[in-house]
Amino acid sequence: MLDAAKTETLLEVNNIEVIYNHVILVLKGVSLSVPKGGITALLGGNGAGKTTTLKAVSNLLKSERGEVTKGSILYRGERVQDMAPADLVRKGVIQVMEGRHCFEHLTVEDNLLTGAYTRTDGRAAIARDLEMVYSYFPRLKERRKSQAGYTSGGEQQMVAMGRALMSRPETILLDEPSMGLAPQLVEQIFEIVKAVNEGEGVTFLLAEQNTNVALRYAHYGYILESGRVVMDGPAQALRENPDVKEFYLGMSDDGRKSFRDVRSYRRRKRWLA
Amino acid sequence: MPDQLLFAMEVTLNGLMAGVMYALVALGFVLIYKASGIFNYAQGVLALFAALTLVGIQQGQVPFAHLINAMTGLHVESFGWTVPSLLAILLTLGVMVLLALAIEKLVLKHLVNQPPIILFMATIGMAYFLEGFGDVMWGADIKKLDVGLPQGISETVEGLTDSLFGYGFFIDNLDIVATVVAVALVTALTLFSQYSKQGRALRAVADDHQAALSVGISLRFIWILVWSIAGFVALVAGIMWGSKSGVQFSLSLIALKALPVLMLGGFTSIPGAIVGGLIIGVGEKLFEFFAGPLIGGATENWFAYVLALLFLVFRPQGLFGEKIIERV
Amino acid sequence: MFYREAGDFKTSYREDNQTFPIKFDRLRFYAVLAVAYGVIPLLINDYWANAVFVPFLIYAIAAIGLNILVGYAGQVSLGTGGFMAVGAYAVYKLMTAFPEVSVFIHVLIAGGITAAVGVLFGLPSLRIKGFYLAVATLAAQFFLVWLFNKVPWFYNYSASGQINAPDRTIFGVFVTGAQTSAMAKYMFCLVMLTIVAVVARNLTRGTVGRKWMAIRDMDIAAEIIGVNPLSAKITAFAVSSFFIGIAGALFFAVYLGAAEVGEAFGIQKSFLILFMVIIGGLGSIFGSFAGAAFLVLLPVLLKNLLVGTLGWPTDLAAHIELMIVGALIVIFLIAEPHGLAQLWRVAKEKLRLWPFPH
Amino acid sequence: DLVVPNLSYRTGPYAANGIPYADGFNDYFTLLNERDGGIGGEKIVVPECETAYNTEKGVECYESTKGQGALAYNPLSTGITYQLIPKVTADKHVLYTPGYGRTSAANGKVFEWVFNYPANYWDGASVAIKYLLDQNGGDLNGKKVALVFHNSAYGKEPIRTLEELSKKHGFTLSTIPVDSPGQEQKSQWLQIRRDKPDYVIMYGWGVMNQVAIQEAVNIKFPMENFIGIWWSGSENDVGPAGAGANGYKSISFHGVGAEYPVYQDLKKYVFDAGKSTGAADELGSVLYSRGMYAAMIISEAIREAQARAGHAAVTPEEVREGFENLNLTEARLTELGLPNFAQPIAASCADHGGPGSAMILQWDAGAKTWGAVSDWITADADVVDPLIAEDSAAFAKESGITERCN
Amino acid sequence: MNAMSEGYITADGRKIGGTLMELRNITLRFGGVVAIKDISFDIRDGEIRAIIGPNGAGKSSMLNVISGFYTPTEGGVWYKGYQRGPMRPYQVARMGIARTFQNIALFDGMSVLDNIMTGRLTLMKSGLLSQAMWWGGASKEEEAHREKVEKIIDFLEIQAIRKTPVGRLPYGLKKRVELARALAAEPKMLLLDEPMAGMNVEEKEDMCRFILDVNDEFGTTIVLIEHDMGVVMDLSDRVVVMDYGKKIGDGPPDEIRNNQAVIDAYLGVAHD
Ligand SMILES: Nc1ncnc2c1ncn2[C@@H]1O[C@H](COP(=O)(O)OP(=O)(O)OP(=O)(O)O)[C@@H](O)[C@H]1O
Ligand SMILES: Nc1ncnc2c1ncn2[C@@H]1O[C@H](COP(=O)(O)OP(=O)(O)OP(=O)(O)O)[C@@H](O)[C@H]1O
Ligand SMILES: [Mg+2]
Ligand SMILES: [Mg+2]
Repeated sequence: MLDAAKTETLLEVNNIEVIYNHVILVLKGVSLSVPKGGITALLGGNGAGKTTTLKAVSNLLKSERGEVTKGSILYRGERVQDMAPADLVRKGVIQVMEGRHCFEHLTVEDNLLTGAYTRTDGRAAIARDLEMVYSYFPRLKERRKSQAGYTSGGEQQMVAMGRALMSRPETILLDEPSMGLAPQLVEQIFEIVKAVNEGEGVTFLLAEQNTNVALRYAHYGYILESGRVVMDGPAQALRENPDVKEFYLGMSDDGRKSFRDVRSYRRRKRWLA
Repeated sequence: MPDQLLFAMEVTLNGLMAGVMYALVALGFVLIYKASGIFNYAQGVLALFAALTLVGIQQGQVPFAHLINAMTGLHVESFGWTVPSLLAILLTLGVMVLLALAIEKLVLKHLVNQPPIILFMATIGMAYFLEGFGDVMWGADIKKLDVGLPQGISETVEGLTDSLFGYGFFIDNLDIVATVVAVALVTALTLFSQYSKQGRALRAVADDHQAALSVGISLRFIWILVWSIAGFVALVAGIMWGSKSGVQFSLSLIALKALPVLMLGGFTSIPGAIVGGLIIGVGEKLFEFFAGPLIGGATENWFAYVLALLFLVFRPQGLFGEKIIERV
Repeated sequence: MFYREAGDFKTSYREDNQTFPIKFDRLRFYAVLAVAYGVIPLLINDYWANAVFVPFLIYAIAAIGLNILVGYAGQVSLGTGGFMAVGAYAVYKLMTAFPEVSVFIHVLIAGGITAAVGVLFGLPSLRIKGFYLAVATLAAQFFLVWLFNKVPWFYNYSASGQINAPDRTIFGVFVTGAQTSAMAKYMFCLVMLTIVAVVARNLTRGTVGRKWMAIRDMDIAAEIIGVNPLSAKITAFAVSSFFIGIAGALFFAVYLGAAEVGEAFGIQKSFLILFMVIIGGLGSIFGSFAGAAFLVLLPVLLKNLLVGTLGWPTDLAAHIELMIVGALIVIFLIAEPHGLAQLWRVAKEKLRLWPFPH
Repeated sequence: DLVVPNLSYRTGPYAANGIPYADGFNDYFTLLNERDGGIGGEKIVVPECETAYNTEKGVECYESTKGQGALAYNPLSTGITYQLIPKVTADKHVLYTPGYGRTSAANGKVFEWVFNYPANYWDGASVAIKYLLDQNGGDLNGKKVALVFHNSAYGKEPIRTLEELSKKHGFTLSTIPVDSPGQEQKSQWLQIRRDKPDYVIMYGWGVMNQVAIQEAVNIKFPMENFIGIWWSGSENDVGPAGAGANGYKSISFHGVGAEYPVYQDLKKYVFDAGKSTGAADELGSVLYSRGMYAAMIISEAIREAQARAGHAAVTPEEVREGFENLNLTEARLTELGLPNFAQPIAASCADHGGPGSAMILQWDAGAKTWGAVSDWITADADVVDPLIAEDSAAFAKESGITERCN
Repeated sequence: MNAMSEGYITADGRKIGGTLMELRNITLRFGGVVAIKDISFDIRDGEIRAIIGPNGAGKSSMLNVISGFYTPTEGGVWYKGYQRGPMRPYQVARMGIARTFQNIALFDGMSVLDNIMTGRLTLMKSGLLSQAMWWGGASKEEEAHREKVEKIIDFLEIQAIRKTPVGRLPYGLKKRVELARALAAEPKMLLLDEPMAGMNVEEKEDMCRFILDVNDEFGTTIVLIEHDMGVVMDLSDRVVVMDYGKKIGDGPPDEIRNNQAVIDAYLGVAHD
């Protein structure tokens, strides 16, 4: 288990505030720190601001008419807020966006190759990595020549993951990697994350709704609620927290209960009511 | 051979040539559309601006002379030198690159991830601006453009066909040059977009700005590159059309001749521009030549569009355009 | 203060469906109406009517029409000039053929004829989409202009192909022809605009409007949900062309008085009205007004400023005017891609929060 | 002050033509102000307004200047003219449209406020044919004449006249429209190449002229058999074709070149004094001369009006009288420094169209000058007058006008 | 039809009717790709029918066949006992089949309320003219339908975002709005394509409750695609399993859970 205190902090988000369209305040002071070589999970309900946080880090907010109005984002101690997203990728930070965002008209293979856009280590290395991605997702190999727009939802999700892996990044920001994937693939994705993390020391920051799996693979977790961090701690500790258990893992003291039985409404406990 | 057939052949040939001229303009549109999904309304004005700049540089005009004179009461007109054509073309190219830089910095950068119609509108703003700017910079009078391209009937073709069919065909030398240039351009651009890393990036950008950003494609770089190339294509089109008619405002209207070509060939296909051009060229010329006299003539403007429309009804993405992906 | 919804409770869905749910907005709207109907007609002179108000009112009608097609139904059209020409020539033929019928009726029928033509040219929209459709509608533009230029019947065989609006009256007051007073022109157009705006608002707030918007936002999903794309697109073309036809009829009969098709209804007109719609705001009736005002007023204003006040040479002023209009378009788009209407909405949202930043 | 607005266009598709015309117009009035202190001691003010050849801007310009007491309008656009005819009639301002506008406005009985002397489109067509008759020993039987025209109201004007003339003189006429703007005329010129007409007459404007001349050169059409109307005969039009355009002809209702004495004055009082609107190289060019000509006629009409009214600060109504009673003799032209520059005009209540004569100019590409190759040729009144009567009668009926001057 | 068509009562007391829709020998090809290979199954009135399978198995394609967006290359669809002729999707919708989409397909330019109102388009009758006049027919109709829609809004607990443009909503809420839009059509049959993707457990619980309630209260037949096995196993009455376009299993959840072919192809491990 990786100890956050002992390793270097790679990414540091200090008390950022994000506003969309000049009027909609979404993040109200979020701070995180992502240690080098760690897997950090960002958890929280719909609209908590996970995606927004990731986009703030990768500087994709501007294209959504959002902006970071307060706070700072440091990557290896360097302020990266005003950097172009492309430069950030060159620095080794890449994001897998929520909702797949494949290049519809490009083939699956071309999609994967765009991931290698910033690489300069030669065709051979790229070809090798392409094979690696195909070995992770054999399904993609079968569909390599078809346009990404015509592949199924899950296949597109694989393309998005594979594309990020193709860039050989130092840090990957993953936004809901498991969405729409079949169960065994979900496990597999996280296995890949783990393998890449351990084998190559790639750092991960992932936003995930599948709390169960996420907390199993992550080292550290943050829980967001309507734009604020309401709880954080080592994954192990979070897993055992009773609130987390109830609201995020769907477990009560007497184990998992059937979805059929939750027919009456339970008011969610708000940390910040 | 019967006369009608000979005439038809001649008209067809000339239609092909006209089509090449249209294709030169259409190419600029295709490039930008392909690389960013922007329908660049300003392409025609870009051609005008390039041609104005070329002539201005060539003839040693003082830029903004009129403005300077009006503000200061001076009477500056010309530096009194002339610049050799080739050098002038290179300098103009430099100006077009600067323009591309400015467009990226001042306009496109701020409109990342906006819907196509908004980007289209922005290019309209740029067209207005450039039109005014070109006029202020170089004046609105008509200018003769001469970079030494041959013009007039090609004696070779006329002689050759005369000995073959007993009737000499008319082909304009300028058109022959245009054909050569167009073929070279199309080949080079196709290779570039098909086989280079940048080519793939262009198409990625056109599909999804945000995703392109997220994989590290620099929109800035791509856009400057593409607008520079489009500027170059505009310059070529400006030279070809300007040699015919002189350089003046109307040059910007050649864009209207390129639109049906674009639509028929497909907005995203470089070879489509040339094929579309040829079909439109031949189609409208033959129609005007044979049907025109029966229904009063001047049909070319609308016929080109109607022809393209008919094609579209059967292939909504044009002949070579990327298929519109319809999925849920 | 301004724009407080607090205390402005709605107790029925009807109230909630109002055009201006906020009281302050509603009051201001009535004020504008009162000025438009009660004050301006008394003050108006030829210059203001012909240079500013009448073109503004007519362009606003056309912009509403086009906005229905582009902004609400998402079908980009560049055939507006051609459709206006249909309206103009239709009203001309009607006015000369049936001088005894009221010109008000003529204008409406001209709209109807244009709607029919619009439907005809709208049919390809079932297959053709996006910019392809935009370019395809140019076929209508060029063909219609050619037709009106070529077939002498349309211009009553006059030697030059120009059409001239004969003098016609409504309630004994001249509304077309040279004797028309500034006030009559203004009032006629204003009434038409009011009718058009109300109808447009009614259509866009209900089922029809939602069908259009659904087709615009995602046509496949709309179809799967139960929208018949054929009827949705065709009604959009019909309604849009109806308004545009009215605008064309007024443009010729009331504003210009004489017209030549290529000059008055050329491709430039199509672009101009599209610009109005986009700058004003797609899918917004208010935006159509704003866009029309912007593109009619700004050049006049700039010209008066640069030539009249600053005394610049007209050509420099004209070029610089082009540059300024172009730059402003870009600046507005950057500030708010969804047009002036959205800029206004955001401003209101801010006002509502004021003095807090968010 | 005497207000004569200059509705000009220095931008837009026809800017290249609008600029020299507007400069000539302005400069002549500047000359009068500088040299003579105006007309009859009253200074002339020429507020300029940009129309960009656009009818709506034209209306705006008219409305914005009419309040200043404008004496006469000269919008240099047939489209704007049509727009303004009902307006000037209602508002009582003179509309002066030399060589353009509504041809039948020559009939003063119907068009009280419009003047278009010295010549109109139909005159131009007739002059061209008369010249060709002259060239062919008075016989055009069996000859082929093609009309290449701008596909607009303006371009269509000569068709009726030419049809009448072809009946009368036995030549065959083919009409070949070119859609605006006219950048691409391949099929039109291939048609000409195939049909081999003996003569081509052109009614073009703007870029259409340049392309047509270039295409004519390309197909080796003999330039001396190619005649343009006055709006197809400026330096701009022949320039881009270079040496190939040598020999091209055009019709003109005034002289060109900088030899006329008035240019010395213009140089002295306007250019050298730094008061010109345009560049010095425009002096004597076709369109500059035409702008100046229009200004000269307007100033003479004002002079006439002052003489008749007995005071210098004339009103628009008085200026209309001046226009209607203008009697511009050769002697007066010489006095004005324009000997043999234009034909004498003697207007009347019924005649707002003038003598309708013009001459043929030919382009010398080497010297880059136009030179006259004919004398004044007068239009065939037998053909033109009935057409004018017919068209104006139709307008009168449509607009409920009763004829004057009876 | 078959013997079971009279229906039965489930363990928790819901009434399942006879066959509502039957898919017979459906094959769907796209050029070289075979998305569905000769699949037949039926859907009973009032049941919750799940379709599961690995990514790219052809589940969404099957839903598209049912909703008329794809026309099967071979085979046919029987609805309420009659074979469905060639139909445009909007005609299918008018027969009472509504759906949600895997890649959210909301109308981004409209507010949540308008989006849901579009769901009722098939039920609204007033014509163009009456709309143009507004006062009277159209406005009355509008209000009546608004009331129904408000009920759905209350039901799904999205009152607070009623007037928000949907483009601004977070992913999970969008899914909920989509469900609301489909419900607004008062469908006989509701097709849900991964309605719970991108939700956490609590939100999934909410969704489950909505689905069950709809099924319960209105007897709406539900066809559900979902990758969360917990949800599928708990909710559905019967499950179809697809793999590479082929049907590899069909039956009640308990049976599927222990079907070896299904475990191999999809589940990986047996899910409890
Ligand atoms: N482009 C935008 N404009 C305005 N508001 C936005 C925009 N994008 C997101 N928001 C708002 O920001 C808040 C946070 O959204 P965000 O997408 O970050 O949530 P999330 O935690 O990723 O949720 P989910 O799990 O559903 O993806 C939401 O309330 C949403 O309404
Ligand atoms: N229009 C199409 N053209 C070509 N191939 C298609 C098309 N639609 C679907 N496919 C292919 O058919 C297969 C099945 O796709 P489908 O979307 O039905 O899968 P799915 O079971 O829904 O998968 P997922 O769980 O990933 O959503 C995929 O391989 C997909 O690429
Ligand atoms: Mg998210
Ligand atoms: Mg699917």
